[in-house]
Amino acid sequence: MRVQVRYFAALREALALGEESLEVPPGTRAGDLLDLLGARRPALAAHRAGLRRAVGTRFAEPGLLLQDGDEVALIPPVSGG
Amino acid sequence: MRVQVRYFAALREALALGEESLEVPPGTRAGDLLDLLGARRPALAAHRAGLRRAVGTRFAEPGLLLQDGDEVALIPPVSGG
Amino acid sequence: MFLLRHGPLDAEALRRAVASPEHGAVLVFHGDARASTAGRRVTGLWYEAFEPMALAGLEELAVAVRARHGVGAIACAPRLGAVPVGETAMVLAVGAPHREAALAATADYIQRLKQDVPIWKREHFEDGTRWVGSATDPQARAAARTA
Amino acid sequence: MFLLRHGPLDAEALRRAVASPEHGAVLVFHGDARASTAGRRVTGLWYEAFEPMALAGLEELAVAVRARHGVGAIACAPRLGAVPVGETAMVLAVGAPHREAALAATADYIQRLKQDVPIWKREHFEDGTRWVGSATDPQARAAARTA
Repeated sequence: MRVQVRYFAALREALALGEESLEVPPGTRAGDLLDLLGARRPALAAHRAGLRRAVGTRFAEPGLLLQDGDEVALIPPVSGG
Repeated sequence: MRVQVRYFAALREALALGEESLEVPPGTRAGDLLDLLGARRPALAAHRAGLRRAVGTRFAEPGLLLQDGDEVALIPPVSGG
Repeated sequence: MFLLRHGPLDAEALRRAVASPEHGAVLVFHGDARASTAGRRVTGLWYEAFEPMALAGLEELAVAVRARHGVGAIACAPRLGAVPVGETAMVLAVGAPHREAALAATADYIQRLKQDVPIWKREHFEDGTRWVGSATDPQARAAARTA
Repeated sequence: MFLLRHGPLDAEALRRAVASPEHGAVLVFHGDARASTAGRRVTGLWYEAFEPMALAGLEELAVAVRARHGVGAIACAPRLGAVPVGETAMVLAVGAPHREAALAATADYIQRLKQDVPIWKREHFEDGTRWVGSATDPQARAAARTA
């Protein structure tokens, strides 16, 4: 199945990428994404501290099962307006 | 000596008077004024609770010695804007 | 900027008076005339001040509150005379480097203003009026007894 | 009223959105771009948001803060894109029957906003930029170590 991954702020700049489509195995959970991405996006490693995930427009626990077509945002520490 | 006494808000309405000139003996203190006024202004009695005095534009302790020409304001409880 | 004026207040002028490139937080408090108080319908408010003493008090209070909370600027404009329900009776603007100080200074300033600045409020009801806090006001006496 | 907009904010529109005859206290907080931070001269700010999530977050936060503090209305407009020094980066307006609730709700809303709403701030200096709070920002790492 495929999910769309979005990057913001410092992370977007580090990767020079706003979003990408990713093929993941069925049964993938939100918390597995970083490891799946790690190999092709080594710049992610420096941004893992404080990184949260959102599915759709809500923060997601690491255990949340992803579904085909989900939009997953990686949320670096926010500063909130 | 003479002092000018000013009344505000509920007290002004109770006395139907905004200010008056009062002859007081030398040595009169701010705290003596209500007693000196009491005989001619019986409506004052109901307003003594919480009443403060100002001389010029500052709150005055009861012990403050009045001087000829002082303007003394009787300040009912305020509600401050 | 400290003003005692009849008629509508200009909150934006007060905001500008306390804004600065060093102030990350500007808080503008509006005290508005409510349509009811203690379950009683209010038809309007009336404010009276001992004006020279009130103006001096607003400024002195600002000096004290700025020093205590480390805020940079305070401006305040209580409105005098009639204030219709829904309109603003008082604007207080506070500018500070950070929001915590601006919030604390705002709370402190308003509390002292209501204790120590000679401004009086008369509430108008459908069936009468009262001077808020007056020694002859039944609500104020009840509050004093239970305090 | 919850808005994410590029360009100057209309604080008066937010004030009107939360004012009502039942609200004796209307507090309008302006978060302004400061000329310095931690002793370093700032030349400007830049804000980025995950917009649909940020808008949903502003509204959810308002529901929670209104319930907790008993305030009647909250409106918030963070500004996106470039914010020059001295201009307003965020307006929050809170309307409540009394000032204590308005002040507490304002403090609470801003604190949660800075934790849980996906908006990011980049500070521009004469010699570089930083994303505030970023894992690769030296100041953020130092703060995390000493926290």
